[in-house]
Amino acid sequence: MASFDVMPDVQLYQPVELDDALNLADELGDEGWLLGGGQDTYGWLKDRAKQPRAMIDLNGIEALHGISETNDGIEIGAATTLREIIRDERVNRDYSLLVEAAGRVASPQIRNVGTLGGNLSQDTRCWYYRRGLDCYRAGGNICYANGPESMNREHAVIGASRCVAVSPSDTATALVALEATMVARSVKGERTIAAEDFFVGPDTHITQMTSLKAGEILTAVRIPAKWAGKKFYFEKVADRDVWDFALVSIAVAMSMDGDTIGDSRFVCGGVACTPHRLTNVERAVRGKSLSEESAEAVAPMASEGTKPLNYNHFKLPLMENLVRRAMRG
Amino acid sequence: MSDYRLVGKDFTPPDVTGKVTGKAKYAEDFRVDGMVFARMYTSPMAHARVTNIDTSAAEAMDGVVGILTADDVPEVEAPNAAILTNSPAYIGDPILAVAAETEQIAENAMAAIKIDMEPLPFVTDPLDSLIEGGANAREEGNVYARSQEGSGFRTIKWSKEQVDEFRAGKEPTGEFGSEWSYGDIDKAMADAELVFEEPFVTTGYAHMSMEPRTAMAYWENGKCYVHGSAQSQSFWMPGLARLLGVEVEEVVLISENTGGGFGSKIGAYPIAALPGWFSKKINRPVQLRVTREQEYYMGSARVGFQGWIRMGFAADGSILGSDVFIIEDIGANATGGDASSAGGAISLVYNAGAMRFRGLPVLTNTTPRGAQRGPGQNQIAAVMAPIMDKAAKQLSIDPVEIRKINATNNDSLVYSDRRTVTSAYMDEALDKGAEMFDWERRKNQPRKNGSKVRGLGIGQGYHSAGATGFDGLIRITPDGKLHVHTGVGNLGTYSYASTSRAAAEVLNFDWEDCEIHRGNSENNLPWNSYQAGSVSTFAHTRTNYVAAMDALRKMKAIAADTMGGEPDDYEIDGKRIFRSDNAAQGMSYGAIAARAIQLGGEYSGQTYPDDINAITKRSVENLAGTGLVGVAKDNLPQEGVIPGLACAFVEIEMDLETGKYEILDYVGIAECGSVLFPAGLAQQMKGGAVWGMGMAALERHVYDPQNGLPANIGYHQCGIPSYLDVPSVTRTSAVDLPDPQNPFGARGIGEPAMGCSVAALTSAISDALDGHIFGRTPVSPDMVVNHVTGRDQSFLPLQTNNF
Amino acid sequence: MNPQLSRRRFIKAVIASSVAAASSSGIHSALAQDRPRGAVERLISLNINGQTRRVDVSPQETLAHTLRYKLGLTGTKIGCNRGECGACTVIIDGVTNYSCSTLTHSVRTRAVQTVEGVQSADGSLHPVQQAFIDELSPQCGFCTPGQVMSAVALLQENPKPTRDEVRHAMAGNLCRCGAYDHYLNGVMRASGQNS
Amino acid sequence: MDIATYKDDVWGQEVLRGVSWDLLWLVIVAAFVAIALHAIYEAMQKRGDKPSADGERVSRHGALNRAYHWVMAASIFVLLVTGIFPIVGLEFAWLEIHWIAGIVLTVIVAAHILMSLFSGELGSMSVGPGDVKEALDGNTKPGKYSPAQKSMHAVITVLTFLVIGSGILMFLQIDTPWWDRTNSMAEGMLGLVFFIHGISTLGLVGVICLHVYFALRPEKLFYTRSMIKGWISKDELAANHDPQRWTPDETT
Repeated sequence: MASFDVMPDVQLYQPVELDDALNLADELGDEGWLLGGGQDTYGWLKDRAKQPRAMIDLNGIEALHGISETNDGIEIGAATTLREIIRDERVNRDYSLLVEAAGRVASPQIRNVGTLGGNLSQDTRCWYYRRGLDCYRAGGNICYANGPESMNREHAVIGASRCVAVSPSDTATALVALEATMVARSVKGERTIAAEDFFVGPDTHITQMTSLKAGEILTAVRIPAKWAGKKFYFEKVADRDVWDFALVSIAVAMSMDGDTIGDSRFVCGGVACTPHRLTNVERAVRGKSLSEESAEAVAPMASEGTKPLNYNHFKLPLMENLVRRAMRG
Repeated sequence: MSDYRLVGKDFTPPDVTGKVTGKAKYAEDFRVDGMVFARMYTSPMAHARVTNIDTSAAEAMDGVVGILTADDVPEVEAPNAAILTNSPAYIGDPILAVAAETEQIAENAMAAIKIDMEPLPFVTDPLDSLIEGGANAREEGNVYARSQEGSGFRTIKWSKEQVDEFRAGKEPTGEFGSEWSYGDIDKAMADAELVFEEPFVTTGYAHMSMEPRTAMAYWENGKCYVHGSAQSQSFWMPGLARLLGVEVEEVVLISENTGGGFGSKIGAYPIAALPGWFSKKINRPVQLRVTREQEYYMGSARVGFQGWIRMGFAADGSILGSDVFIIEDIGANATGGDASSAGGAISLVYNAGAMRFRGLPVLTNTTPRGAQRGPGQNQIAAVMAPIMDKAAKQLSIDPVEIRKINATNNDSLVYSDRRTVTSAYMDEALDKGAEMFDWERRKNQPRKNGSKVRGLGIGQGYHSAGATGFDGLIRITPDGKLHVHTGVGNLGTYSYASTSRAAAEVLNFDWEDCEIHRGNSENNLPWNSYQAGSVSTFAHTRTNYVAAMDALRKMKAIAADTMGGEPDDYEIDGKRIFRSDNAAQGMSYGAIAARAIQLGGEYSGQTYPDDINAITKRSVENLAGTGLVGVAKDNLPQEGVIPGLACAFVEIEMDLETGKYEILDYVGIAECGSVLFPAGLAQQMKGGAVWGMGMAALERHVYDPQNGLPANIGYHQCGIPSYLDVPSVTRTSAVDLPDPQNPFGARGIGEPAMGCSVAALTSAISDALDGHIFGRTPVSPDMVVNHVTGRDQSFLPLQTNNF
Repeated sequence: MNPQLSRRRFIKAVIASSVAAASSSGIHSALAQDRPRGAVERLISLNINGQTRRVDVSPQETLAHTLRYKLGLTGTKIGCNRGECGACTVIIDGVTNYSCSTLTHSVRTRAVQTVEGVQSADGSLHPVQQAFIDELSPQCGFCTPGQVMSAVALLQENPKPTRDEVRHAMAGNLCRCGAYDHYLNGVMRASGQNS
Repeated sequence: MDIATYKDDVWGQEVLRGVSWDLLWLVIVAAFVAIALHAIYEAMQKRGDKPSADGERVSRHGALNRAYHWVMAASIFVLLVTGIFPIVGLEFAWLEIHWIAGIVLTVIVAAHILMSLFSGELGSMSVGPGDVKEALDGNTKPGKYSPAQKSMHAVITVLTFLVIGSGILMFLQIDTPWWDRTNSMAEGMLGLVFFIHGISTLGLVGVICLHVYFALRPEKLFYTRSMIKGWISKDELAANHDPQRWTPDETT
């Protein structure tokens, strides 16, 4: 096997207007590669595991940058870096959940250039897939990670369908918890997608992580005022505290009425191909207070419906424990 | 404490400035005219035979300069690693290389090469090979045993029942490869108050030095110039010459800086010779930049253990007997010896009364293994620490105390041949550590806080730490400078510099007047030891001492010859040699050097001792007539084992809900004789601590047994500890008692610095979990969570190379 | 790709394209034929360590490659070429980046600082460099240039960081020798504080 | 246009992956071209009056056989939709529906075969050398099934066997409520199975296009009615069949 390490020939476009980027994306279709911070790009290209014809660098497009207020919350441009988000005063004040999640992404240098859009759209880290194997996700007819001897410690415990890869994004869990809306543009116009529907599983989209179609560009993320300043909890358990992706993570947003919980969103990362909402927990915590007692009562629900693989049943108690910790307040 | 002027004092090694400015050159930083770039095609199969190679499309590409295959390089007898092979035995085994005008073209060419291969049976876990019907990693057999009687392949199989029993933690009854013992092990166990058995696994993992083993080579005037990433300088020469098929004097090795080695670059490795062969074939300089993934494949890895141990303790805590059985996962190539070293470490560190060691090195189709920082000693250190804690608990003895009871001291006899030690002060090290760590207070403090629980751990590390018989070579020039020629190599321990100061110390030179010659075999370097095995401190304070003493003898002889009297009438100070009874009558160092040149003969290197190595001889010949030459082989007396020892105390806070732990405090104590270079010692102790933390928690080989694929091929997957995975401050100190067999009292420390760390952590993990012994490294968060929640672990008992 | 369209629409955009080619030998790659006829700019100006450098850069080229292979700035090391080690860290407009994972074309208008540009004009060492020497921070030294860059960028932004802030700011730089403690000591010393 | 696609196996060796789905468009276009040609040809033929559907009726398809047909048709329809739509870009969670429909098809086909073995229907549907002669001779009227109908049935039978056989092998390779996947089949073999499944699916797409077309042709519509209601009129019988060769039951 050839072991590749340098960038192969790829064209590069650096548009400064969104329309130009959209036209390019439309024309290039599947052969185009949208470039944000590039931290989930160059590895694929250097390995020659993905071979797009051209990269469309979105960083020069002013319209994709920045954090602005809207009538209902805030809008973050897709090319805004995680560094900018982490340092933004308003996001810190109202949506610290996102700041915490973004702060646990990879390493400082990666957060310095990594964009929100890129972090949300990044591909799964399944090591078989990353090796460039022709698995289901790569358009093949087999999943190497789901065999009787497969090394699948980091893989899915719920929502798998042939492919057992998991969503690696830390900001995705936070944004699903915050009921964000994704804004996608193409030459045909704009469409908005609820964060929950933005991330797609292998049962419907085995070769994709998001519902973006070829030619579409994620331009912005809108976070509703509904969750501004609410009670949040974020935790990510990974082997190393730098670089590593979540074994299991949790992002929680809770609307408190005095001591009792009203609406809430509990979202686990690292357990399914999409951020995984614990709707049963959300129902169960309504009307409860944050306490050891309610933590014990709802924690076991976290792992309901899971089906672990050979090496990842530890994720079940870990999911339960993270819910337990969120509920202690 | 010494009252030396230089030895034992801090200084700035001359190469540090280049490192912080970026001027320090590593192998890949060199460019020469006409140089082309090579890339390797490595085996996609775990075990296979190459049946056809079609490079026609690649060769037709513009910019492709040549192809090198196994047919172009010397054949190597299995299971030794070859430069290139047609019988790959692991995924990543190099099959061919392409050279092109740019790296990108080389890779384009690589993509156009078609290699047909016939897959062969493969295996990734020694027990899967050992079980009847299991695959053999090599067609020749599944065991490669090295012994004094001879080394060779064997095929050893155990019945399913034997494997199952072993997995169940029972004493293995299957055939083994080698054995040694001392004392009466059966009697020891019968006499013991407390006897228990523990199974254990230590998974192997990659060295992953920061600098991949890049090499560049070209031929000029019949010599092959190799820019390599070498852990040793002179020690590389014979092996490199052999790999290139030339005489030692026909090779020039340039290795000024090496981006880490940790045992993986001790001697010349096959791939370092690839550019030389390639350059010869295409008549262009060739640089082979090894990629990170390839560095994983061929950059060596720690030997894995699957073992069983039975320990017998007397009521007072002393170890009466230790019976250990270790299966070594030696990967696809011949290596090993870790297991026997581990047995030796049990004998030495714990002073076991009687011992039996049985070992079985099993080949697997995983990356080649080699020495890695404390090979064997550090695996067993991790295994032993919780066992000592268990015994302490059952015998109601303080964990520090039970270690002191068994601590090696100056009277200990070690190993199967019951050898003496040069000196050993583990007792003192434990006392010092306990005091610095405040053990007495901490052991009584509350442990549990919510989901978090604290654990205390103590670890002990050991590696033999010295070698003898190498050469020293120094020179005083008429400008009054001292030139120390060192072939030690430079991988960042600074021992090349700190040992060079021994010569300056003997000759009363100011450090500013000293120049070190190194990093290029054309710099007239002596035959020096490998910079590994914690040996260079001991070995090269001695070589520089004997060379300096030789120079001093010559200076006195020249002084007597020039100014009258007997040599013994003279002494040195203030860069002068003068009569003891009349300081005014003397000569400057510069003058004496000039006089040495005039006199010639042995004084300026025209003649030299017979017993020095041919490499040293050539260097002396080149230097002859340039100054006063001090050259000698280290024939100083040496007897017994030279132990490098260390202990560590650690406190962790483990979160039982996430399985993660934070290291709250770490204290490492070196017992390496007198301290030669305090800052360098702290570096080794702290760096070793980080290595131990990685081994304890993060690093391991993972292979998919169904298809032989490695999971952890990159830096990210290998789990090298980052800033945030280790404590912000690690505290270290040293016992600092001189070893009588070194002129400056110093012994080495690099490897025990790590062993004590991994051991302290396995001990602390066990302590946090009420004495539970995982018997496994690394302990990852999933294992802790599974244990705490009463779930089975995902892997089979004694399974290895798994998540 | 319609070349007419791209030329018309990209007046404001700079298109770098695969003309291909290996700088040293003038070899043209397969993609050369089908590149768009839009503005092709391979010869670009870079602001490296305060100097303008003209250099021929292919569109897909990484900054680490340009620095090391084209500009001879070999202080920037390639440890993994994957953004997983930090040995290639450089400062771009005051912010640390992995140069192995940065396209050279994306820094055309920006100020790039490498380890070679850290010393002051008179050649004296940067306080971080001096402190790393004083604390004997480097071991093998291969990660050191990256460590220097992360520390320099941190102190530019936060001249008096706490040790924990330093630890987090440096977290994207791996050191296989495990010299973290000594690097932290160095940064604290460089900031004029006790470690 | 490729017939098959290839991929690298886990060790980078090229193996068959499956059918090239570009063929789908070829098959559909070919089927419609055939249909159009046939329709034009038929339009140019002078035909007598259509036999009347009124009057006495005879039984053509028993209730059980009609049920078999429509359950098969429904399951094949579901299988084609769930199998093909995601490939052409209409994505939905198809896998479970697909294998459940596959089980239904397999069971019903098995039952149909068993049933046919005992009912004697096998004989009336089997294609033999006589059918060729019959097809070439414009004057002979068929028994219960015309050579065209028999051929259509035979082709669908073969394709269905292939698609079911390969489908079962594929089913064994995925996680189901009854077993976990094993990845035990060699990848080259797996590719062959996928290829057979795909190519037989493509065949079915083409044949079913023709089948539906013929079922909807005006002069054949009475057959379709018979597959729904069970009967044809005596008039239709007389016009299309040789009563010597097929004597259906009278119905009321």
